[in-house]
Amino acid sequence: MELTVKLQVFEGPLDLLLHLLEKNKVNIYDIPIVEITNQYLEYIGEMKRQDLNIMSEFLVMAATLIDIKSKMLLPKEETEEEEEDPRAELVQKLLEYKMYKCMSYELKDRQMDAERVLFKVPTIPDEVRQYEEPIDIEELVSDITLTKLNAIFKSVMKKQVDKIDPIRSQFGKIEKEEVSLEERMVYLEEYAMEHKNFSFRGLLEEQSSKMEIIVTFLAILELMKTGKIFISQENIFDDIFIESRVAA
Amino acid sequence: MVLEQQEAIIEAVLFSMGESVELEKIAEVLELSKEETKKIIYGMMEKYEKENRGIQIIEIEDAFQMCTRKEMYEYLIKIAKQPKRHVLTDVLLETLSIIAYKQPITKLEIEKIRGVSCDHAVNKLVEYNLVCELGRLDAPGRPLLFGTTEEFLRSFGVQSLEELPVLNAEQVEEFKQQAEEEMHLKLDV
Amino acid sequence: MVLEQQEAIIEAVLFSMGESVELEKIAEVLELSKEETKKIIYGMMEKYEKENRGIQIIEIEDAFQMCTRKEMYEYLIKIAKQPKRHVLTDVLLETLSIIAYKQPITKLEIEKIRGVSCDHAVNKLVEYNLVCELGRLDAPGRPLLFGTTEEFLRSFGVQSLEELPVLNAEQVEEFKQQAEEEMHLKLDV
Repeated sequence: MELTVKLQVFEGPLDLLLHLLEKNKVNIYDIPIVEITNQYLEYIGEMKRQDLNIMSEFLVMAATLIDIKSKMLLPKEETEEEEEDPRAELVQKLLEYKMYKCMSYELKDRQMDAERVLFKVPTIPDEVRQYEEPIDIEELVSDITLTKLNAIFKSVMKKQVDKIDPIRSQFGKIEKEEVSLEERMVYLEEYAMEHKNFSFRGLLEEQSSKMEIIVTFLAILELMKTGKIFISQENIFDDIFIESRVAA
Repeated sequence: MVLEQQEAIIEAVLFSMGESVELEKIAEVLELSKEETKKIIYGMMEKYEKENRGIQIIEIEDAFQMCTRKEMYEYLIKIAKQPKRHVLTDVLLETLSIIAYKQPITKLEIEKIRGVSCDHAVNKLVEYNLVCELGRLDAPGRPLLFGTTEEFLRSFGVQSLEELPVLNAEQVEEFKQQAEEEMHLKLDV
Repeated sequence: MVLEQQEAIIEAVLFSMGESVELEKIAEVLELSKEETKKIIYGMMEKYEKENRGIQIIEIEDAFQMCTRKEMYEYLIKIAKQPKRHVLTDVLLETLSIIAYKQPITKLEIEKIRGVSCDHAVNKLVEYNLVCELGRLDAPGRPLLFGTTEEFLRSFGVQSLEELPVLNAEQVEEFKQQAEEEMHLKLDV
């Protein structure tokens, strides 16, 4: 029994919640919130390996459930007004979702039935086809001007800008590492032989991408380990001086 | 023009077009009013039915289309290629039923009901031509509005949106009763 | 199986196939001999003829096909001649504007901008000859590139694409600012 629950895939937090209510045979209007919340959390605990995007949706519901749970545990304030059940909103959501879920089964049945009907591709006789009138572009375009088209384009582009996630859009792209450590080490060794003494910052001025800087730094550490270069720094955050230990 | 000839014309038109033909167009060909034309077509539908013919005429919104009868399926499948139909997952069906009942609707509203993002589902439904854009909502961000297509009606065997099973307060009541019964069962045990 | 049902099956088969179907295949579906099947079809041909139906069955070598009667052509032409109400819907206009300003562009890129599948819209625009294929992008999957046609330039009264009003970096910046302001507004509430 437990195994099937584990393997079952739920379409979303509401789907999972409905499943738990059914499994526990409880009334949607009187959710035993403590019990259901525990079961819900237990389930999503087992979902760890799921996609984070999907997971976050389940976590929102978990937070809602815990919020309701804590509200219900708090002693009720002695007020004249009748307090609303903290579960009311969730109940409404569940009911609505359940209705559409129910309708989707109905649709599925109808589709299976309708599938048994076959249609026919148009077979318009050649004599008739010749009379098919071409599309009149002038009429089609009629009152649409270039200015209007431009306005439409602007509004579409604006919509796209609206949609950009302010946080994720800052992430930038992950690009394939273009410089390998080996290449850098060879380059650096030659550079060191040529320059003898040089500063780390000076070296970095030539590097363009962050990746290149990182790989160069790694190459320096590597060469230092093998004793090919010696580095010194007076104070933290100061420039690093590199000295070649390889005889020219 | 006698009825027999009018019926022959309608039959020929629906046969050769294959697709759904608007009532208005058929009426124009017959040089009759839409009401008169509709009456003739309804008469034909009845006749086809009574004669147990292999083909039938179906009504989709304000259009008519000719297709085979369901009962013929098992024979047809021996010879005809089954048209490629898209398999609708539960997610797609749920999303589709929300759109069908609440159209025109935005993605955001669908997400509110399902509690999960619906981007992928809506895009797939648009791709399958079961759902289409109906324009934009006059609200901040001007979000797209979605609704069902004629193809939706056809592939679910629904004549018009009004024909969809009703979803109302009574049904919610029914769910409630079911839930209560379930509870009583539990108490009885 | 009674004759009525056999006839219905043949009707459904010929209808749904559209093209000519070999006698042998029809016989197989009915589980009858070729001779018996032929006899039934001949009977149907006679009946269609006698009833002055809009469709008929014709024999082509050892195959049969359903088609409209010649007398019906003038009415079919009437249907074909009826002006189709082609309209540029909001969806089509938005897609067209994106293609006009961002060409050459792939369907995927259009979808990224609009957030929904654009297959249908692009196909319609191609059908209307406002948009055409420009070749393929040298990228995985070698997707098709789309751009506007000469017909597009002509009907919008543009000499060349350079004449299209440009959307520049400044404007994009402006949109960004507007979007940010809207966001702040929301946060303030």
